[in-house]
Amino acid sequence: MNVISATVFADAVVSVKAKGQRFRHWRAVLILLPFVLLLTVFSLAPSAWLIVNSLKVDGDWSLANFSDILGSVFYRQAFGNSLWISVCSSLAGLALALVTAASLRRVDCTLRDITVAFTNMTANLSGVPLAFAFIIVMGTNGAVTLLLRKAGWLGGFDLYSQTGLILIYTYFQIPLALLLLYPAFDALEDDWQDSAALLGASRMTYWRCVGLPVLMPALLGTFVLLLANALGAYATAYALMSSNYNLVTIRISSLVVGDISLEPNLAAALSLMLTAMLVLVVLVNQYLLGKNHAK
Amino acid sequence: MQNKPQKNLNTTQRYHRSVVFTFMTVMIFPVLATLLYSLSQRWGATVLPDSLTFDWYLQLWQDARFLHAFGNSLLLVLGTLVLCTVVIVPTAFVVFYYFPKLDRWMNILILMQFAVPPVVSSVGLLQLYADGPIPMVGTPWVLVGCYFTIALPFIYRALATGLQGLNVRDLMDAAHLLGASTPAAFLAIILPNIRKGLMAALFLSMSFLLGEFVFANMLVGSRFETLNVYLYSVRGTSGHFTSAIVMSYFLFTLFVTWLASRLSR
Amino acid sequence: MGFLEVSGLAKSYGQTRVFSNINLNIKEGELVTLLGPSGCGKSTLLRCIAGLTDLDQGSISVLGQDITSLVPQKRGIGMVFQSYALFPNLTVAGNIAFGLKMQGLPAQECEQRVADAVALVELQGQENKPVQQLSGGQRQRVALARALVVRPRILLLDEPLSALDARIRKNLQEEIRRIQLQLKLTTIFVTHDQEEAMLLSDRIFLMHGGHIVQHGSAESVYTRPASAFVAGFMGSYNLLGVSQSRALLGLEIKGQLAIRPESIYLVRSGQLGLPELGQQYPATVRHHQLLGNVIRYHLDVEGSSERLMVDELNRSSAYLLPAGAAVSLQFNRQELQEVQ
Amino acid sequence: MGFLEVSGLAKSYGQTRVFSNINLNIKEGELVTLLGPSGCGKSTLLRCIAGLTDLDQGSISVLGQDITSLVPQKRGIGMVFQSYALFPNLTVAGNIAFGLKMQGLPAQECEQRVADAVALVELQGQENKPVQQLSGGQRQRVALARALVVRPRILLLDEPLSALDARIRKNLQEEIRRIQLQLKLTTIFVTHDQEEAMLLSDRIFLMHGGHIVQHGSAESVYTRPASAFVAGFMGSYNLLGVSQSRALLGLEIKGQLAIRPESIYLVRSGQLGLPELGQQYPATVRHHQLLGNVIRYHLDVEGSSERLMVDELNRSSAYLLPAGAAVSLQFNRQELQEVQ
Amino acid sequence: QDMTTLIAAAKKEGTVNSLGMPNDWANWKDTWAQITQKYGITHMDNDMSSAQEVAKFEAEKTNASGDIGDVGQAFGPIAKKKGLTLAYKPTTWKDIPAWAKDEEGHWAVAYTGTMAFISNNKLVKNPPKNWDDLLKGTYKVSVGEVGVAAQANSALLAVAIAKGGSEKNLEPAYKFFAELAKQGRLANIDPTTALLEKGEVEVGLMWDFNALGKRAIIDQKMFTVSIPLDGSVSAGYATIINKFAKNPNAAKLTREYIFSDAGQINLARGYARPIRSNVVLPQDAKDKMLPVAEYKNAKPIEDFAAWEATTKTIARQWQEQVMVYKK
Ligand SMILES: Nc1ncnc2c1ncn2[C@@H]1O[C@H](COP(=O)(O)OP(=O)(O)OP(=O)(O)O)[C@@H](O)[C@H]1O
Ligand SMILES: Nc1ncnc2c1ncn2[C@@H]1O[C@H](COP(=O)(O)OP(=O)(O)OP(=O)(O)O)[C@@H](O)[C@H]1O
Ligand SMILES: [Mg+2]
Ligand SMILES: [Mg+2]
Repeated sequence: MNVISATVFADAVVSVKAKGQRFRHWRAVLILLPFVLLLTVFSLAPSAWLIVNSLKVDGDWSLANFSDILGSVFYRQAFGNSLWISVCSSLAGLALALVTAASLRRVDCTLRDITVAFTNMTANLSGVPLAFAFIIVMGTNGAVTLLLRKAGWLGGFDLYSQTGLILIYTYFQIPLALLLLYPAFDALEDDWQDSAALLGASRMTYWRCVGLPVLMPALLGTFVLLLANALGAYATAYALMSSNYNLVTIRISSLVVGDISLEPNLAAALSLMLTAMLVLVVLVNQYLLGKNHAK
Repeated sequence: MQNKPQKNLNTTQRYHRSVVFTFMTVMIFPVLATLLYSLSQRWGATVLPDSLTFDWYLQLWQDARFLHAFGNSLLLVLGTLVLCTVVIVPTAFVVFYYFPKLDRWMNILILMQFAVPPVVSSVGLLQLYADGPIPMVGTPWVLVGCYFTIALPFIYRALATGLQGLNVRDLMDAAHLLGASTPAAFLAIILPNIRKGLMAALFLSMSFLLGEFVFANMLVGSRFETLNVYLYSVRGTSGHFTSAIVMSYFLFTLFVTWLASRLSR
Repeated sequence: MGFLEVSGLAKSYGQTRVFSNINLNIKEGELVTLLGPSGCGKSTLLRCIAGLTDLDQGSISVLGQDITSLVPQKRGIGMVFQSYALFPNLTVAGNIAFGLKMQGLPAQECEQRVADAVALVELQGQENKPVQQLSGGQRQRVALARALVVRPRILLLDEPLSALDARIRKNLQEEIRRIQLQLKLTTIFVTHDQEEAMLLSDRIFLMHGGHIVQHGSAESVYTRPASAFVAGFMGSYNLLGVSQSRALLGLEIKGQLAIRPESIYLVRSGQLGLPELGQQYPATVRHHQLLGNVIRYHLDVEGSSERLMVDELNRSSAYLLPAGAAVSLQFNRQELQEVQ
Repeated sequence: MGFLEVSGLAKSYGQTRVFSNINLNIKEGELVTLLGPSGCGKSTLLRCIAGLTDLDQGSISVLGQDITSLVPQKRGIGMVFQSYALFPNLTVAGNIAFGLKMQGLPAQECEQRVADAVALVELQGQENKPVQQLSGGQRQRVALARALVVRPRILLLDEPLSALDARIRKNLQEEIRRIQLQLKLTTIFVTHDQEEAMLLSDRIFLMHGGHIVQHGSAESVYTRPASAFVAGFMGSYNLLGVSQSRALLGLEIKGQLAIRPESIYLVRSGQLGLPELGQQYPATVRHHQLLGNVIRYHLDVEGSSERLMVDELNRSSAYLLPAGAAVSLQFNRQELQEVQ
Repeated sequence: QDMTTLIAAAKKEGTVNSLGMPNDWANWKDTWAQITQKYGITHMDNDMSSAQEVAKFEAEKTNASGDIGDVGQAFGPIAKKKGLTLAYKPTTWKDIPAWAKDEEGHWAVAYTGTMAFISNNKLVKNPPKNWDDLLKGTYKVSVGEVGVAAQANSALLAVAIAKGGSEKNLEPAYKFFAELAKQGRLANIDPTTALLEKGEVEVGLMWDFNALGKRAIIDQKMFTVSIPLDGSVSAGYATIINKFAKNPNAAKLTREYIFSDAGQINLARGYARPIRSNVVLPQDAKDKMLPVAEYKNAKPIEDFAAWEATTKTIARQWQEQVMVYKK
């Protein structure tokens, strides 16, 4: 990440010279300084620490941490679970937010304002309070669970399971997805749907052939953010299932804050791999976006 | 016959409304559950609570430690938001006005904030700043910095959206020709126009930050007790009590957001 | 019986009435323009015909067949929107092929017809460009091709040229007319530019205040406006009031007298003028404007406080009258038009 | 010595040269238009003059004083942008007062001058509206008032009317000219609409391919184009090639012959024509277009494959020539223009 | 000897900061209140896990925020090995059994807990008395954070001990829980106060002092607490003093107080079993304890080295041997 920022600012300097407005632009660069400083101290430096420490075993440089992780079924399962839950909840959150956002544009503005404000509020329901709220509603003896059980409609649903986790992740993804996605709908012009209708397209066809493709960059961008959000989420899963569900973040935290042993280096290696996974997703996203633009 | 399309319109209208209402209902369920739980004397393995009470709130709001923690949290969040505003707003402006190409990189940088979970980076921060040249751990300052990185993506994105919608170049040129210096033009023209987006992002960040726990507990803990550290430390008392805490700051954010939207109208 | 018949159309948005009792009768292959000031309801009327907006009253039929309650997909109407409404995710060819794909045409025929349409609007070589990379004029052509390729029975054009700059607009006006004549397409063209309307259309429907206030050929609407509004809207008429027209021309009128600046004859000193037009009125040139092929003189007429505009062809600078020059005016009484 | 002198201006963006060696010399109180096709560098030139873009070479001086390296704030230049660049957070009055506030004027004087400016552009009663609520034409006025209220020495207008519709555009053209004359403001007006340029300006600078290709009064540029490009850009010239012009008029030329449609005389059968113009060329009417006050005939001339356009005033429908009518044409040899 | 000088020095420091010693754990509340009242020393706690405490000591070095911490017994030697502890032997040192203290005074166990069952009376008709009852029941069993929390790991050890395993061999425990998982009765939740209160926990496994303490807070009649009769395990919690403590004397005084009669009685009132057996407990404290008879098959952890090695594998084994059967 240091490398990235270095090239970023090298870029900036080059463009300053090219434009020839050296003085004005140097002042502008100065304004960026506090930002760069804060980011370095609180984000880049710990990340650098992470990289360095992931490469150390008992004080010596080594790749053993990584080979350990890759060689372990246990950690591979953690990655698998994390990815699966994140992808599922991001897709579900995205889909629901998409449907809601599409309708939100069509309702009168009072209702719209209320919904947006409300969504804003639910965006901060996460972690322990969220897990507990779900337990009250849908836990083994939750209010809704009991009702459904009485009615005999409850299948094998268990909140304390992968399904439950996906459900609860989806819940905290929706507001974020909605808030991120909603402005993107401004790009859709009403005339398009009318135009498509006159050309013989039904509403569904319109969405399939025009609406969704146009929203694609926003959808992709939002998806990546949601994925990152879910992959890095820890408190909610932990509050619901403690460490009984095998997720990367939970493994990481148990290595640094557990009661048993302390292996910050292994944790660093795990985090780095999580980060690498995310970077990969970001790159794929950028590539897809680029392709979309080029088209 | 002419009424038929009319009816059609109404059904689409009704469809959209029902989608939004369904969304609201589903989303509000957990919130209502927490509220009800915080208001109930006892709510075991039953559909509805046994009896309602206001005791938990009374108990909570009489606890000096809670009030203190609440105060600390507010101070912290406020400080962070001020810092964010002071640092990110000029940065976003500089990016859009002078170096538009940087925006792409900024977006990547921002995404990176999501990549390292707080549990992990808190360990790094602990090692780096507990001792040594900048011993910040244990002071609220380190939290302000960490919260800055948490709020950054939301605030920057909101500002970027606002600035994109604004014809920054022409507006600045016009202001320059009318005799304004760059800082003056920024303050008088650009800032007021991105204010709305900024405010929204600030309130979103506020609710995020009020709920932050990992950094607060790991880096500062009881030396500057925040709301969630307090919540964690009294978690053994009662679920009703902790629900009351959650609802308290929930309603608080709701109130502040509402107030802000009222005032900004 | 016309090809497209619209009768008794009325539409309100809530309490505000947009128009009422609109009747149109359009022949096959005819291009009519719907002309009117901004906000008079032109777009709404077009959308009603296309079925995109539901109407409160009235009926629409094509060849005697009532289509009032048909969904837009089945009306066989093509439309070009003011914003073009091109699908930004598709290429030029993709946009044009959209309607054909919806009809489920075989790929080969589809391709052939797209190629024909591309040729028709002269966009060869641009087929695979994303539409965002096109200029305004090119976008307009794509929108036109997209509407035409499905072979609609009726083409609706909602101010398709208003977003373009003057020079491109002129080219495209001619092109639209050429294509429309070539395909013999029944077309309604909406505009608020009277020059465009005159240039293009077989007939003009002039809309104002929710009604069709006049309709007929371009020439008849231009030269015989039914009201001061139409006169003002169609050109730079000289409008004389009751007393002015009595003082100047000795004419007793009820409303206003509309005189087109090009129907007044300018007689230079030393020239004789046209004997068949009779009386000459002395006047003084105040200033002139160069309008390209025409020079517009502003003159003070003796015995009248009215300043009149008179147009002359910009034939040669040798003929230019300087400010202060004394001239005489002659009026062609047949061209004087009394309006309300 | 002119009021505003620009000499040897050159500007490139990276490798692409926008323009080079641009020289302008503008007198005090003059309104000149910078006319040219889209993308020829008009806006860039204007921005260089205002100091908003750095130039590579050349100098700019006002009244002999070099301002090349002055910051925009100190140049005393007012500018109206194509996008208007109104400050969306301020009201009409707030926008207009902005420049005065920046000068630190006392509130009372500020108010007085804003009121004057509002009156000048006839926006009384709109002072406290947010600018978003204004129509396009009103916005344009606010932008103008905002630029004028600080009493700039020079006013730059970058296509201020291109976003407006035809009718509003005409009104505002006249208004801008009125205000400019009233304030005697040295003004550069950028446009790509030649009619607008002719209507408004004392002098026209025609820009093409990074150079000023012709300049002079509207009349001289219109009637004596220096090149085929100018001829084509300024109006609907008939352009004849070497062989055509030899065959038709017996003229030996090197480039092309540009003939304005209004400079050709149409002699109806039975009429005599103008003896001073000499030879009559028989022709046949193909069709005509109504351009409002002018009717444009398209004719085939005997012994030539070229179709010529000829304009006549739309005097009376009695005079209208039907398609197929046989007529004669006369050319005013002084008005024939040889161009490259 | 120097009690007076220690008290004076501690009073001068005036404050003590603890890690992982919250009010609701083993009745630390009373101890803190009494220290404040008696010596005028103010106190703040920052609750965290044992590993976090050690990590914090290590990371903060001289900028120490915690003076004293309470960690699982296993962490005492770890902290000592890392050189993070300050040795101090309270005056009652000789009363502490040898297995429960570091010979140099770097750590000392103040109380022990024994693995117990806590059952919700409303949801569980026949509260389990021994491990086999668990397998026969129809309720769900919550173990907590296996592999992460010492308490949950000890639950596994308790099963192993009951079923013939040892610190080295947890196989019986894995088999046992796998069986529960196959029956679909292994709950994935941590039996926290809030979840017990909400009725989400039907049967939970935790230290006796935790179980009794939570029961007292929530509702005495709602739960039954018992020690598994066929075998259980006891483990101690040790205090460690930060080598870099800002208030070393106050920390020493705190340890002194914890091992005093009053301090040990406080722990007993918090349902923990004080380490000093020669303290005479008041009746109210005695009443809070479970009958001594239930403890007859409870054994302390003996082979710490083996147990430390085993715990590192638990997280993984748990996933591989137990969670795979979870439905
Ligand atoms: N969806 C709507 N809801 C309410 N009023 C509307 C709606 N659409 C249009 N109107 C109103 O109906 C009137 C006619 O609008 P319309 O768009 O048809 O005018 P127009 O003649 O096309 O104008 P323009 O030339 O500016 O396009 C306007 O006063 C407009 O404000
Ligand atoms: N900031 C810039 N960077 C690179 N190239 C630019 C920039 N601004 C303008 N150009 C290029 O310079 C040329 C001239 O642009 P300019 O905007 O001056 O044209 P214009 O004559 O004003 O056109 P229009 O009539 O469309 O406004 C164009 O080819 C344009 O692509
Ligand atoms: Mg319209
Ligand atoms: Mg331009």
